[in-house]
Amino acid sequence: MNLSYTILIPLIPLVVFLLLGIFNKKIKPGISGYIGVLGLTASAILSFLAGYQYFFVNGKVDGIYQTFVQKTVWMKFTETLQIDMGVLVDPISIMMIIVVSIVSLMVHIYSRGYMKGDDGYTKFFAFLSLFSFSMFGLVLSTNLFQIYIFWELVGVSSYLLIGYYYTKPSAVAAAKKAFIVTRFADLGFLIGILIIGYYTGTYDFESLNNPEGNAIVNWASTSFMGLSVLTWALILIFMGGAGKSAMFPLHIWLPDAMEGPTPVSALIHAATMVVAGVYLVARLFPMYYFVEDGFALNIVAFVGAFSSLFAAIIAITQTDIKRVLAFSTMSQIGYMMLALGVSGYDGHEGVGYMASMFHLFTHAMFKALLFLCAGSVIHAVHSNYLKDMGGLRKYMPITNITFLIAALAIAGIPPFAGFWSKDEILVAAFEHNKLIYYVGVFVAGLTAFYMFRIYFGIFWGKETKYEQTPHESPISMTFPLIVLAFLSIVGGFIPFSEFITPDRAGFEAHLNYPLAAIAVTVGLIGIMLAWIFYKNENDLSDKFAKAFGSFYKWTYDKFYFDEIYLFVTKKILFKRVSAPIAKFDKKYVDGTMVGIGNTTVATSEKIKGIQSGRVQDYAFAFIAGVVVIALVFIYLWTN
Amino acid sequence: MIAGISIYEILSVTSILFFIGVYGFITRKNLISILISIELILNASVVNFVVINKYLYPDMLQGVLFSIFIIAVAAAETALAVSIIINLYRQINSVEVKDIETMKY
Amino acid sequence: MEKYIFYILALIMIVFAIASVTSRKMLRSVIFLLFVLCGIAGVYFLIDYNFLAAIQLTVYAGGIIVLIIFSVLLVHHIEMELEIAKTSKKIITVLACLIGLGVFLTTIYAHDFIVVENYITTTTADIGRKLLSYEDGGFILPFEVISVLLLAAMIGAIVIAKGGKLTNKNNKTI
Amino acid sequence: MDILSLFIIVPVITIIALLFTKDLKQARIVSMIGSIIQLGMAINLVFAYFKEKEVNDNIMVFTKDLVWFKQFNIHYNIGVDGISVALLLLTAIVVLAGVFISWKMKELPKEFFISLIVLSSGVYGFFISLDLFTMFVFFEIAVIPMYLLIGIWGSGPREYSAMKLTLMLMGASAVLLVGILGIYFNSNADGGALTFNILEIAKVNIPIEAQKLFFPITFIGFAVIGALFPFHTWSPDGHASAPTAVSMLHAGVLMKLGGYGVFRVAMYLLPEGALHWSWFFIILSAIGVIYGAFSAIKQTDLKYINAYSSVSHLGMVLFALLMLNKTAWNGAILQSLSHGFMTALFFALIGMIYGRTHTRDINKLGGLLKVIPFISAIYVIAGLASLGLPGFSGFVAEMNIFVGAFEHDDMFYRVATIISVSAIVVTAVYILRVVGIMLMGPVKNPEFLNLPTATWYEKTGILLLLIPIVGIGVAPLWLSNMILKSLEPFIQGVL
Repeated sequence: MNLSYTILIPLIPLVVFLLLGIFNKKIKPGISGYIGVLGLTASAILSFLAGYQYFFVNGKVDGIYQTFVQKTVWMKFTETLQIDMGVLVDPISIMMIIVVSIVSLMVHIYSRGYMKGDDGYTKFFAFLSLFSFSMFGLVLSTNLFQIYIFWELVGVSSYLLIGYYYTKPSAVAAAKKAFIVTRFADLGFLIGILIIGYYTGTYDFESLNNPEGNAIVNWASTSFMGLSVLTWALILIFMGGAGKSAMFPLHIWLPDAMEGPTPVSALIHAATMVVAGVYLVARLFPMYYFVEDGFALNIVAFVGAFSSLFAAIIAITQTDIKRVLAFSTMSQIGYMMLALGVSGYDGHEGVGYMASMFHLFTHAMFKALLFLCAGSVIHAVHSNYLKDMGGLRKYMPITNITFLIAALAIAGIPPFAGFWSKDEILVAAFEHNKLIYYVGVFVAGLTAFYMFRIYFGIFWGKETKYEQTPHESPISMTFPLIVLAFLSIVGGFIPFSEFITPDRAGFEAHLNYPLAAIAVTVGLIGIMLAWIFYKNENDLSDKFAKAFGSFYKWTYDKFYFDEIYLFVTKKILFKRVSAPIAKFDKKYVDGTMVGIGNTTVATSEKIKGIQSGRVQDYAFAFIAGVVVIALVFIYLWTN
Repeated sequence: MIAGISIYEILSVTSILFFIGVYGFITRKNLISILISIELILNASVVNFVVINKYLYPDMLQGVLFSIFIIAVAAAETALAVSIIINLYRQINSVEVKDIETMKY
Repeated sequence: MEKYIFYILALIMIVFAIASVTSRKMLRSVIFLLFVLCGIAGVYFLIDYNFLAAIQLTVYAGGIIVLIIFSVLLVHHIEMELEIAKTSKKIITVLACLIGLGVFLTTIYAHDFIVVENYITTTTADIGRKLLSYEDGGFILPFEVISVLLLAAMIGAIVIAKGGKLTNKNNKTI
Repeated sequence: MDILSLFIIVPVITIIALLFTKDLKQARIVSMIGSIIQLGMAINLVFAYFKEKEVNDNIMVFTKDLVWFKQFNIHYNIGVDGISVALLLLTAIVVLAGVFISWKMKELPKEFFISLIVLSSGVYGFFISLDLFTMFVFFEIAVIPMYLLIGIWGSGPREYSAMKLTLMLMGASAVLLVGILGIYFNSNADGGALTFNILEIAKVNIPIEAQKLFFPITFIGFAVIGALFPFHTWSPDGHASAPTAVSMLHAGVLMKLGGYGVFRVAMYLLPEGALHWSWFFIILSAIGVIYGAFSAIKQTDLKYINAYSSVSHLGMVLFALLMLNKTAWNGAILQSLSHGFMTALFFALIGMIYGRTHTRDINKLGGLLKVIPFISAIYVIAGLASLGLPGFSGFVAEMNIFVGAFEHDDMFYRVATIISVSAIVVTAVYILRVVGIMLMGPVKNPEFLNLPTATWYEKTGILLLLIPIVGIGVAPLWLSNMILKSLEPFIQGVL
């Protein structure tokens, strides 16, 4: 089986990026859009081809899907430790390249309409291509270091795209925040990589993930503070993943990242980059599962569950629709994490893993769709805030329908995609940890509620007076909506358990009717509540907000996490660490050096007085000297 | 030989004279005064030459001859010093040490 | 008798020496010096070096003192008082001198001089012979050298003292 | 004529030619031609080195040995290995870029270029010397023009900065000289004559007591110019006052002499001393790494920010050297190269921004991305390179250092390593802070709206520096192999 051509999937966007980046000013805006779309189309076609070939032409060998690796040495550290560059094709990477190429292609097409007339049109497409390159590279990575390299690159593309409107201070701040928070998380990731490299002697996923391999079998060889060093490494790596995937408490950058253009939010901060953390855990799943009997995996589960709940609660109170979607993203990623966390390894035990990937897939579709719809709405009314919207269903029928489909999908209403994947997650949680299951169900209800809250708020509700009558977006923008809506409907019927399981053997998945019924009921209750509160204009919601009082306030202010971080960085790091260091440097370190100089000068000022030029002084010194010497020789130096 | 006077007493006197000269040389602020102090020092040492010659090696004349040379050199030195002082006075109208400290630093 | 003369001379010398280096009147200071020099000449007489005493009186008391008096009169008003050094400096100097003196005296008294008892009178002829002798231990060469030195000093003194014209010239060029 | 001596002869010829130039135009053309020839030679040397290495398996190749002071056995002894070849290439590129950046030097252009070339000749000489004393002489040749360059062509409190820089470096030289003489007088420990020849001394077993005594002296002597904490304070003031090209050369090349000297002299000749003292200097350099980064956060002057970032980055070099293993050393050399290009690029850009806006205070700047997009975009790229983004040289270097440092299985080393690693976050903070305040945001000063864009010579200078950064970052293997191979004999000396 030869899948070497998959290397082209990341390289084509790279070429496009270099082309657009270097000849930035010389390419007409319209053309650059075409170049971008064309490049991505090529990548997408290759991705589908690779998927088809991998699953259907090559198929299973010995009952499992094989891993295809093609790599070359990029950097050698020692004789054994080295960074390779290459592609690794296995079920999850195939799934990811398909997700990335679909969403990225749709966003490219959408951006041609959305960004029309913007100054940095070419630049925007260049950055999008850079991001696509990095993301493809990330998912196809063969080893930890390669994934780290592309991890950083997606980080920087995200930085560049969030800061796209660079004249807006809030966008600049958001970009900076996103980069630094994820960078902080990456610090953990990097240390984790270093630990793994040192103790296992390899960065390669293949050897690391091999259940009979050295890394997994000998995990207990060295321990630190009661845990295996590998567990520490995995926890640190998860920290990297949590940073990128906006897990609690490293989530604070994601809502702010919505300052970027909406297509960017759809691509990077909803569908692809933010799920990199999930992908990373999935990538190392055998290690997480086997090392120290899944200690690190439990952490993943609880962090995921808590983030999911936390974000869902905050999402209810936000008024900026993109922020609602951002918290919803965080909540759904938490879902994926918790699914991974409760997963087993063999056969049907691996349902959590499968469900997580499944949810990743479906979520990418409907969340991208939600963002693109939101973009379409924002495009029409020039505002992000719910209060400036209302009754838009008359003006924007396509957006209305597609948004509704996406909302139903995320709320887990059959037969939309979200229902299937969410159901599997809840099954996995139910089988492993009841507490997490209850959290999951509760979050499902909340999700349905806040989603329909904004749905009704935007498309129904009060009739807002618009300065310009809103109108439906152009075809280049609605086309992606329709495609993604279609995928959100049918995506759930893909038999994921056939293709993606931890042991790669596949299993037969069945719908668990009682659990499904509970989930759907909870979802419907959420929608009902939203209907009551927000379908028509009324003051019920305000009353409830009042009833909850300070809790509402806390939620609205995102539990003051931003403020805590600001406090830590501004007040502690800047004021208490950095400023004193700078002062210390000026005053003491430099002061010592300058002091040495000044002392020399002062001493010489003093000493030069001795050399007065008066013979008498010299004579005095001479006489005194003679006397002293005489004394010494006569009385002291006697043998 | 002075009857009843040992060499120690004479040397003590010359030592005292010598240090009086030194004191003057260091503390006085006028060139001519310094010259005077130098004369004192010179004389003290000349007396030593002579006395030691007389007391210890009476059959030799080296000490005496040296004192003659010293007196001659002192005369030459004084002549030069005085001429320098006069010249200096013409130029800067002063013979105070503090006015001619150009050798400083 | 000689003993007492010596003590008187010693007293005169020390007192006038001190007066000479502390007096604030220039001319008096010179005159005090004259007394010291005369005292020294007296010491020479006492130890029977008459020629030396004569030289002392003519060259020092007669020549050098006159020279100094001339220069004093040329550059000073007689009434002008000299500046005196700071007290602290005086004290330090006195201390240093006293310590030095102590060192000298202790050294002198610690040394055992082999004194030859004698009352030989040295004649001028002896001195002249020795001075002009060119045999071993003769002083002819230093004698010639000192004469050249005196000549050089004389010319030098004249040139330097006559330097007025040179400075005028310099002033013009400046 | 042998290929290495040319590296000194060409600058000398250039200087002589410069003496006959009349104005800026001639001076810059002459210096440009001289520097281009140098660069050509440096590139040629890389190929020649690979070719020579196939047939010649000595530690040093292209060696040449001439006695120039017989009484003390001082030789003009030259030769290169992969490390010096790489650093020579760095020097040639930075010097050429520096000439381009000084294209419009108005005051005393002739003298300026002469000083610049003198400085560069000292650096070339330092990198090719194999004789301690000759090395020291070239070291001084490189340092002294600095005083003139800052004192005459500088800005701000230039006399103060020039004085401080020169005095501190001279003080370090004095210490260094003691170290060198210490090595010299112990070079006959195994019998034989006293010698300054590095390769000869390396074979001698210098007594351990002497090593323990002279290692810290030699180390500090070199490390001061490598901005070791707490001897780094000459660097911010010096950089801030220096004219652009001088800052570039200084930070880009001259500060590398420190790391190179530490490696080639202190570590190689006094390995026992290195083992004995490494803990102490590891503490200092790890402090330097994090301390420089934190100091940079609070600065508002662009040059100060960059100077402190240099303290941090070069602290990393020393830190890596002290790890005493091949991976870390490889990282140290790579970091030297990478930092050389990066910081030179930074200073070039700062010079351009300052030349246009007449301020280096980031709070007065804003929205430059809109008015001078090329320079600003390159600044962003340089910033990203500096914070260790993959695809740029800094990443490769840092990863080598971290992996190398992690090979010590010891709590002390672990803690020091993690402290150093955490500097990557702080670096990100100060870089992005500058980018955010200065380049992004609204245009603060309406006068900035019609700033001229980059000229051809500025672009050439920038590209000269940017290409190696990206080149090393994308394809590091050839360079790293070249360095690793040259490190082989050195690491054996230490083990």
